[in-house]
Amino acid sequence: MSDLLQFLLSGLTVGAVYALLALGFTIIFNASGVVNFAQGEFVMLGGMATAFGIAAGLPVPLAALLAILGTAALGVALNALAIAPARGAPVVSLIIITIGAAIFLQGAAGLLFDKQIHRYPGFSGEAALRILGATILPQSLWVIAGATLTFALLWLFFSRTLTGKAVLATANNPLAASLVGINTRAIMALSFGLSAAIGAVAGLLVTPITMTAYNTGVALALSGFAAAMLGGLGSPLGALVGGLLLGVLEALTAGYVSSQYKDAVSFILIILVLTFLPQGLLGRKSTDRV
Amino acid sequence: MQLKPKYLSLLILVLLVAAAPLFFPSGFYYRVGALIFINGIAVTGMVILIGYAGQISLGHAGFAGIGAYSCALAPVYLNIPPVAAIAFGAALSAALAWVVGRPILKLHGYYLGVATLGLGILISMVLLNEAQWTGGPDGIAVPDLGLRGLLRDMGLRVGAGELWYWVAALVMILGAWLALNLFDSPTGRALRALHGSEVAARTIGIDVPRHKLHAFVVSAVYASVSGSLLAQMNRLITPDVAGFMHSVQMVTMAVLGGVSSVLGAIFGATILTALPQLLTVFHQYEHMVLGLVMILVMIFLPDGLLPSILKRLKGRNEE
Amino acid sequence: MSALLDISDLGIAFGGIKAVDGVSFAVRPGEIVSVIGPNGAGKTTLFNMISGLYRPSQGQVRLDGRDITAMEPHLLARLGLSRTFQNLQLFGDMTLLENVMVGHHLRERAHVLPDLFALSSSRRSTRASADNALALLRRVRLDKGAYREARAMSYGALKRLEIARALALEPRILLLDEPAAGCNAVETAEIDELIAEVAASGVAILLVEHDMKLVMKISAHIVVLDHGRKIAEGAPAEVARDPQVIAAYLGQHGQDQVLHAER
Amino acid sequence: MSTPKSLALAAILLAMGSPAALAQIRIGATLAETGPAGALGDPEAKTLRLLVEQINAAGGVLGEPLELVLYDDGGDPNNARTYATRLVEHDEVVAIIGGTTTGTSLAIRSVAEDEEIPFISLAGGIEIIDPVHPFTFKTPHTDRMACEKLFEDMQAQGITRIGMISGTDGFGASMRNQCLDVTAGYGIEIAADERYAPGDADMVPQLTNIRNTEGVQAVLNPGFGAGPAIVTRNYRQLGIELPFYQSHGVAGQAYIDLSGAENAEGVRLPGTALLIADQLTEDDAQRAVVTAYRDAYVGRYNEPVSTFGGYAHDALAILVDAITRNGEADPDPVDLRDAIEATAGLVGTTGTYSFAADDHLGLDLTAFRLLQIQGGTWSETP
Repeated sequence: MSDLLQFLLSGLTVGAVYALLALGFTIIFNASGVVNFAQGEFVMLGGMATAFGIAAGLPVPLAALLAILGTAALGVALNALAIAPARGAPVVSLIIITIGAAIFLQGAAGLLFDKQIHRYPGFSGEAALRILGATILPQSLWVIAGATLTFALLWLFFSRTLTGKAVLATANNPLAASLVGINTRAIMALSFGLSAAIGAVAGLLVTPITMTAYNTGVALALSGFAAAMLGGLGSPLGALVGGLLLGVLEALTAGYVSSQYKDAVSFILIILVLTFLPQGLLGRKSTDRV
Repeated sequence: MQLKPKYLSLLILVLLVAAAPLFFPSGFYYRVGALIFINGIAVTGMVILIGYAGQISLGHAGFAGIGAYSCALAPVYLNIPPVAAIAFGAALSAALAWVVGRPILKLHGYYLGVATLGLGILISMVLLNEAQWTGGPDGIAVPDLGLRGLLRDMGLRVGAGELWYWVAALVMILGAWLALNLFDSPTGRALRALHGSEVAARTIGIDVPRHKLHAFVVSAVYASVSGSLLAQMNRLITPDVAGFMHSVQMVTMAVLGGVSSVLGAIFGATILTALPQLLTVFHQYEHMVLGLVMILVMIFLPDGLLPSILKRLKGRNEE
Repeated sequence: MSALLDISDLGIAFGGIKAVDGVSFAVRPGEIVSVIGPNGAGKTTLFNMISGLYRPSQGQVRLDGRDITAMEPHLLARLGLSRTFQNLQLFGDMTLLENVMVGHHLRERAHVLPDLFALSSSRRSTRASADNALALLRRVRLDKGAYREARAMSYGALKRLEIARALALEPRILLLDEPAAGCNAVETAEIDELIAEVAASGVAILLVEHDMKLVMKISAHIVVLDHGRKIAEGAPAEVARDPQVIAAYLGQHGQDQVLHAER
Repeated sequence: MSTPKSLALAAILLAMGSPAALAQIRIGATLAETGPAGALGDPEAKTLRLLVEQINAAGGVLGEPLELVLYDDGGDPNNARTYATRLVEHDEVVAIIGGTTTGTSLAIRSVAEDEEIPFISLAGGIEIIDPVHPFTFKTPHTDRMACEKLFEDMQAQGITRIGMISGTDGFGASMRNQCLDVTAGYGIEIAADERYAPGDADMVPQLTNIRNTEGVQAVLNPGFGAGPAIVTRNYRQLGIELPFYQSHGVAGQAYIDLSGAENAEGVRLPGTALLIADQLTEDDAQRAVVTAYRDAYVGRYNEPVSTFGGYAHDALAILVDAITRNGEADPDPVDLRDAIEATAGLVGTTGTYSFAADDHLGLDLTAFRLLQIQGGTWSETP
């Protein structure tokens, strides 16, 4: 019993990171129809920038804030320089562009920072907490709380603010949105900035647990992509469900089945789900219009 | 008399392949050439899948892995001669593509992307983890094809680099010929039609799932043969051959060069295979340059390098 | 003569809203039947159900007495049902000739291995298709641009190209969705002539068209839809006099169009 | 079409240059400076660059300057083979150092053996030199020796049942295999055998399973990079009190920093003299070599030395020693190979090397020192 709880706590921590990654994918997909494989680089940059800020003597909150703002600015720049100019390109071109961006950012991070592995202490110490025979690190609570807060804020943003509704309208029908006076270009820039910021938040929260290095982005992007597709691309709720499901499934597989094939189980699940629900668990169904 | 485009393409390929060694300053260039051709084979399969049929795959390196490991394992465990192991791997890849392709080819765009990605990762995971068979991450030795020995017995002494240059070139040209045949055939037209409009293709009687599956299987065979040749040339194979980055590399080479034409895709394979060799001097910036090239080509030359260059040349001639 | 295409009580709902509801009518070989109605009446949805793209939630479609409801489109094509689309579904990267050649797909034997190795059977198929396609292009007067890419052509030319492709199937019934939309008077007249000619060869034709002049001139029978329901049916003159039809059109198009058509 | 292609070809030819005349002694290297094994290859490359500079500043070898031709293969054996071919056929080097991983080393070996060029590998896999290949040598201990060193210590502690958690990367997988191979000789049973992938964020489930396995007396974690540090943290998080053994894959200050000194306290691993340079006794043969290398490296790069940089140091030292003894600035490859094989009593950072025709490793188990982490630093267990 306490083992199960232990696995669930582990899974939730990892799942919360996947959910934030998937959320980043979803927001950008909704605004631009692009699956951004550079999303993992944002997570890496958030962690690396915070680590270097702290190493340079900045207080943790300031280092974190700078990392978020810097990464967000990079997200906006990525859109302006690489994604916006390629609007309407076929899926395969967009995949190459964002993978190209990921490779570029990884190379730049290796030069700008370094090629070592980095971490900094957890925000509330390192002593494990005990819950019903299971243990959890205080930083895991930070990750889970951070993810919860991000999803809650985003929900408020989409449902309560005019800008948020404009983002949703753009996602539903970009043409109609621009006809009613929504500046869809600005919405795209906003979405990239927002996704990058969310990625950075995930990165700086999780680095004390998982550590970070310049080349961790691609693996993160693949996990986030898988979670987003499992939940259903374009659905923030799907991102949450997909992320948590993958995280928990990996932990349970590692715990009860085989630690060697835990990633395999995730991908088998994805292929099975997509076979029966081609739009993912919570994705919108679309009908071909002819 | 005007040459049909198909034969013109083949003629250009043959001439370039035959003439290139005249300019090689050292034997090392044969190695680069052979790598280009081996990538060229996989990339020709991508032309059929992406360029003709309009389907994406982020997992074709998995089939290259099957082809490669078949060459390592089949001669040892099944007593198949190394040459036949290539065919064995191709058959295995085709069978797997056939079985898996049916459900996943119903998916579109990014959903197809993630499903093929998963397939590739599953294959590479098996190769990585079943170390008692595959040797694990450090790889496994591949039995010699015996070609060099055969030539030596015939009184011909050929260096390994040179030999594989010509073998890979031969297979690539054969592969290009097949793909060019397909382009202008009933199947090829059906594939290009379903690429243009799946709905219209269905209403004119094209069995869309069947043709997509055929393209998927054929491209898997290309990837498999490419992996087999890589394994036999290197005499050692590791799970990297089936990894995600190798899948991305195949797609990128094809699309960067021009995925709608065999010649374009092979041009892309040439550029991307040679690029790291060019960049060793600035190797710190290698990743940044590669990333930038991918982005810039897709933005400014969306049809790929070769078609865009040709269009520009044609435009100049017409002025 | 008995009906070739028999539609009974056909309907479909999207998200609880009935887009088409209980529509029935029949088309006989060589007959031109038109479906008219205001925008949003459900004409294209009806076509999509008949041609197997949408799965109806009620009713039946029969071809030659055989139930073909919600059959896969490519199987319908084998049974001789062919169609065109309101917003053109052509293959832009292919030449005009190739666009029509794929229309011959069912008579080509598309087997991947012979095609890869360019065996003589494959090359023969291609040659035969090319000859037939060229003849069809000549028939719609597009043979001069046979080797140009479809995307480079004008809208009017593409409309005719799509008809040529649909004819390449040698259909028994042809569904034409607004074949004259966006065409000038000369082109419309050509299409008019072409449709009549095809019908005369014994092909049943089901037509959706907004050009009332064309509809009234060539149709043997007209079905009028409004809000997904059939509100009238009959010979052109009868339908034009129907008060319900006039009311439906008044709501959308104004009376003069109906009057104009009636003339 | 042919114009751009031939242009590209010309560009390739230009950029790669033509083989230079031999005015100096060219040494080739292909290492995984980037990629998954970058944490190993990076210090190796830095070490070679630093040492070649130092040697040249001191007048070179036999009066000729050394030239280092170094390529980054990213840890991919296919690239490694390409670069090895380039080193031999294009750059015409006298010998090759490299192969950060066992996979890349095996790829380089087949080129080196084919072309008969001496090759010194920096990877741990025993299969690189067993069976012996005429032109291939290696400087690190084998994984098998690491396992033996650890099992020796366990045996001394009376441990017979252990849990193992290993990375699925080349290093972890290879050491796992070797450890499984030699358990019998030490009366040790591996009761739990768990794995993790290099990018994994959390190994709590695997460690929970090990903890729950009946009768486990110690835990062993073969791996390198971030993985072992995460395992160490998770180990303490779960409050496991059993003796904890790491591999030489984490023998560097980075591991202690990433794990946190308090978490790494008491961890034992097989290491080299390099990590305990200051604790070596005056009469320790390695003291001078180790201290000189450490001071130079830290002075130049301002980061701690790692065992892996030490492997590169030793490979270059062996090569320079052999070239000097052979006495020719343009050595015949076979003569150079013979000179390497004749290496005797060469003191390196890893140990003291003496090669023989049937021994291309040249180290024995005594070169390994069993280290323990105490107070955030290494100390040798008695």
